[in-house]
Amino acid sequence: MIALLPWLVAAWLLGIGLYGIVTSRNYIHLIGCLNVVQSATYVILLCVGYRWNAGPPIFDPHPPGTPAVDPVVQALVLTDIVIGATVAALLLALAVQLHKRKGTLDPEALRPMR
Amino acid sequence: MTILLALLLLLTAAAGAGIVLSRDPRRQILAIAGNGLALTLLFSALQAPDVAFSELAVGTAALPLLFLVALVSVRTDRKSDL
Amino acid sequence: MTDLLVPLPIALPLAAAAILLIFAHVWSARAPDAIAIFVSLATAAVCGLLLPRAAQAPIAYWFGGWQPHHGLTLGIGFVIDQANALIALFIALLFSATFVFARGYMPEIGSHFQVLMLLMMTGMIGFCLTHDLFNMFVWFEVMSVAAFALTALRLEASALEGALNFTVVNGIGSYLMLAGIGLIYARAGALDFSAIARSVSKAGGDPVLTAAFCLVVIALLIKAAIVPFQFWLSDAHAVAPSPVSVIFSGAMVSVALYGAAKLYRQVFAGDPPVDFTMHHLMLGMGAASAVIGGLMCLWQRHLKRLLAFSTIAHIGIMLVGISLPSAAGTMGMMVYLFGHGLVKASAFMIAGILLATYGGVDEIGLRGLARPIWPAGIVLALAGLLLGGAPIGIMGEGASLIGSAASKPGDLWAFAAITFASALTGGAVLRAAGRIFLGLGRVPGDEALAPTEPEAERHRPFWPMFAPCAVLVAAALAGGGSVVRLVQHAAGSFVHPDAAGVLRGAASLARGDIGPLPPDLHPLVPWCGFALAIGLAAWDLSRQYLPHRLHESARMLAVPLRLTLDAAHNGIIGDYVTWMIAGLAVMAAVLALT
Amino acid sequence: MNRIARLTLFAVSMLVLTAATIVVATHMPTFGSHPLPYGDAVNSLVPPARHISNMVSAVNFDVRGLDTLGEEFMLVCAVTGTVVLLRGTRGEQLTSRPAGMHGRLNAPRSDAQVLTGRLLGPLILLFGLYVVVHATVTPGGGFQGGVIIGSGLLLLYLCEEYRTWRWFMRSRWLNACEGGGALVFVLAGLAPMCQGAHFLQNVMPLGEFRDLLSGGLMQIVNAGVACAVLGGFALVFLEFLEETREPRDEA
Repeated sequence: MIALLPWLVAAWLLGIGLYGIVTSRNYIHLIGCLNVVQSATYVILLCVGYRWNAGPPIFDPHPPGTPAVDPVVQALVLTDIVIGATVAALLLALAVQLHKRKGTLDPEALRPMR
Repeated sequence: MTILLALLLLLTAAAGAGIVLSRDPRRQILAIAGNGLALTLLFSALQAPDVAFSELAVGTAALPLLFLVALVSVRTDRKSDL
Repeated sequence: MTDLLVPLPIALPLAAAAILLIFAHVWSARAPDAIAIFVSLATAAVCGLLLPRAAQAPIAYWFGGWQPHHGLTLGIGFVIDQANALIALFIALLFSATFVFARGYMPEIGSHFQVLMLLMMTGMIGFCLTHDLFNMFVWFEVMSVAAFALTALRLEASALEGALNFTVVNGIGSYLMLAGIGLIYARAGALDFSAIARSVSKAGGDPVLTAAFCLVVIALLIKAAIVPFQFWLSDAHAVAPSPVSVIFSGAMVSVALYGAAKLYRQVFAGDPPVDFTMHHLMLGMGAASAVIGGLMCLWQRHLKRLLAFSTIAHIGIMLVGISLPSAAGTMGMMVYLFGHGLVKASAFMIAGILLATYGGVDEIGLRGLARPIWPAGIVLALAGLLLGGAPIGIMGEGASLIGSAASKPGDLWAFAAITFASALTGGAVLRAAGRIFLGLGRVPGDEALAPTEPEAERHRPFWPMFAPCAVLVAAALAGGGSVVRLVQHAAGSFVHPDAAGVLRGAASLARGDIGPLPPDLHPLVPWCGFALAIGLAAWDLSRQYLPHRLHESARMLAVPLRLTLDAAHNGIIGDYVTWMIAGLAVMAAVLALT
Repeated sequence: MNRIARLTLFAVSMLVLTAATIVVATHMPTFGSHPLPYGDAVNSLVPPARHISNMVSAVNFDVRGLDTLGEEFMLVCAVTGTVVLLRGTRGEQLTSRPAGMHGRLNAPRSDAQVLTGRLLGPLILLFGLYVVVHATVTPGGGFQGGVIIGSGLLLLYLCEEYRTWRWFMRSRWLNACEGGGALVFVLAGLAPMCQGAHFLQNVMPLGEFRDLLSGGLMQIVNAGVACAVLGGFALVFLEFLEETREPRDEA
C-alpha cells in the first residue's frame, strides 16, 4: 500500500485543489487552492527521488559514498517553491487591484469585456 | 519509517483539503501555514532538509504573511465586502 | 567562436533587464526604449550568426561545461539546430519590431515595461533552444510570468480579470507539466531530451510515459489556446496592451505549439499511444479550434477580441499540421508559424494604432473614422487577405504545405475545416478593414452603440508606429520562397534528430531529409477558401443593399450556435477550469479505449 | 454553465481521471526502490569534482545552474509585475516617500513589542546570513537565507515605527539589490567565458572539502541569489504594506 500511497496523495491534492478552484467564490481563497495543486507536484517529485534507508544528499557528517536520496529532484522542488510563491504574490496583487476597481472578489460576479 | 511516511503523507493530504475547505480567507491563512508545516515535516522525512527548510521559510512564514498582507489591503479598501 | 555565441541570446537580454532594473530611477524617459531596441536587435544578430553554423551541424552546448560522458548527461544542454535558431531569430526580430512600435508606450511605469518584455523574450528563446525538459519548464515559466504581469498593465477592471483568468489557467497548466516531468523522471531517470528519448524507445507504450506526455503537452496546449483550453486567450489578448498582444499572438502561443511539436517529434517519437493521441485526438482538437475560433472571430466587433479569436483558429490550423503523420505537415506548421506571426503581429499593431489615435477599437463605433490613416487600412486589408488563405507569401506557402499533407482520403475533413476556418477569419478581418477604413456597411439602430467600455492608449505619432507593421507585412508577403527553402532544410534535422550524437557530445546533421513532399494542391483549391473570405466580408458590408429579410434570416440561422459559444466564453474561471479538466478526461478516456 | 452543470461535468471528468490515475499509479516504479541514475551520478561524481558536501546546492548552483538563473529572473519578473500592478494607482512618488503619520498603521507599539523586535530582529537577520553563507556545507543557501532576511525585515515594521521602517526600506535600494543580485548571477555566468570556458563553468579555485568557502563560483552565484531573493521578497512586502494605507493618507 505504501508503494501506491505517494502517487494517490499527489493525485488527491491535485483533485481537491482543482475542486477548490472550480467552486471558489473568492479570489484569495482560489489562490490558496492553486497552492494546493502545486503541493501535489512537490509530493510527486520528492517521492520519485526517495530511496529506502538512504540519507539526505548532504555529505556533512557522513562521507560521500553513503547511500543518499536523489538530489536532483530536490533542486527541482526548490525551484518549484520559488515559482509558487512568486506567482502567488502576483495573483494576490491582481486580486487586490481588482477589488479596488470592482469592490468584490467573487469570480462569478465579474465579467470580462466582450 | 514506513508508518511515519504513510502518516505524514496522509497528514499532507488532509492539510491540502483543509486549505480548500476553509472558505473564509482569514481562516484559510491558518490552513496555509498548517499545510506548510505538514509539507515541511514530510520533506524532512523524505530526507530533503534543504527543501524542508525552504518550505518552512516560504510555506509557513512568507506565504501566509503575503496572504495576510493582501487580505489587510483588501479590507482597508473602502468598498470592502469582507 | 560558436561557443562564445551560444549563451548570448539569453545572457544579453537578461543582463540588460537586470541593468534596466537596477538603475530604474536614473533613466531618462527615452533611454529604456533605446536600450530595449538595441538589445533585441543584438540578440537577433547573435541568432543570425548562429543560423549558418547550425545549418552545417546542430550545435550542442553544455552549460557549466558538464559534457555528457559515457552516455550520461549531468548538466543542461542547448542543442541549436537550424529550426531552433530560426525560431529564436524570428522571436528576437519580432520583439525588435514591437519595441519600435511601443516607443513611448508607458512612460509612467519607467523601465519596468521593457524589463518585463525583455524577460519574456528571453523566456521564449530559452524555451526554444534548450534540450532539457525541466529547463524548458523554467523558461516557459519565465515567459508565462512576464506575460501574466504584462496583461494587467493597463489596470482596468477587464484587464485585471483577463490577467487573473490567464494566470490561474496557465498556472494550473504549468503544475500539470511539472507533474508530468516528475513522472518522466520516475521512468527515465533523466531530463535531457535525448536521454528521455532513449528510455521512451525502450519502454514503448508504457502508461506512465503516456500519462506524462499528456500532462506536459496539455500545459503547452493551454498556452497555445487549443479547444477546450482556449478560453483564457480571448479575455487576455483583448485587454492586454497592444504591444503585448502583438507578442502574445505573434509569438507566444505558436512558440508553445512549437515546443509541443518538438516533444512529439524528438522525445516521444515512435511511442504508439503517443502517435495515436497525436494523429487522432490532436487532429480533432486542432480542427475544432480552427472552426470554433473562426466562427467566434466572425461574430466579434471589438477588433482586438476579433483578432484574438482568429489566433485561436490559426493555432488550430498549426496543430493540424503537427498532428498529421506526414513530416510535411510539421514543416508546413513551421512555415505557417512565421507567416502567421508576422501577419497577426501587424494586425494587432494596427489595432494599437487605432487605440492610440482614436481611443477605441470597436469596429462599428469606428466606422469610416480612420480614413485619414489609410495606409494602416491597406495593411489591415492585406492581413485579412493573407489570413483568409490567399496563396501568396509565407502564410500561403505554409497553408499549402499543411493542406497537401492533409489531402489524404482519411484526413480530408480536417483539410475542409482549416480552409473554412481561415476563410472565416479572413472574412472577419476584411470586413473590419472595410468598415473602419472605408466606412462601408452602415449599421442601423442600436447595434451601432458600442457595448464595450471606453479604452484608450497613450497617443503617439503615427508613422513610427506604422513603420514596423508595414515592414512585418511586407516580409510576410515577400519572404515565401526563402522561408520555405530554409525550413525545408531545417525540418530534416527537426524530424530526425541525432539523439545518439547529442549523448556522445557531438551532434551531427542527421538524415537531413523529410522524405518526398506530398504533391501540391490543385492551384484553384486555395482560391476557393479565399473567395469565401471575400464573400463573407462583402455579405456583411453590403447589408444595407440586401433585402432585410434575407439578411435577418441568415443571422437567425446562426443564433443558437452563437449563443451557445458566447455562453461558454463567459469569463468565469470556474467554468474555464472545468472545461480544461473535461479536456484532460477526454484525453484519458480516448487513450484508455485503445 | 450554472453551478450544477459545472459540478456535474467536473464530477464526471474526475471519475474518468481517477480511473486513469489508478492505472498510472499501479504502473509507477516501486516507491523507494527504483534506479535513480541521474541522482546517483551526481552523488558520486560531484563531491570529488567540486569539493562541496551539499549536493542540492551543487545541483542548483553548478550542475543545473541554468535552471536557477532562469528561476531568479522569473522571480524578478514576478516581483516587477507585482510592484507595477500595486503601484499603478499610487504612482511611484508616493512609494518612495513614507506616507503621513496619521493612519492606523502608525499605531503606537507597546514597550514589550519594541523590545522583542529589537532583540529578535537582528537575531533573525543574523540567522538568515548564517544560512546564506553555509550554502555549500549544510542545508540552506542563498534562497532560504534570502527569504528569511526578506521576511525578517517585516518584523522591523511590526515593532518599530512606520517611519523608521520606511527609512530602512527604500524601494530603490531594494530594486538595486534585486536587480544587482540577478546581474551578479549573469556576470558569474559570462565571466568564465573570458577564459575560454563555458557559461557558468566553475573555473575558480574550489577550496577544501566541507570548508565554508568551498565550491568556487558557487559562492558568487549563491550570494547573487541571496541578494535577488532578499530584495524581491522585501519589495513585495513593502508594496503590499503600502497598499494597506488608509485612502486619506494619500491626499
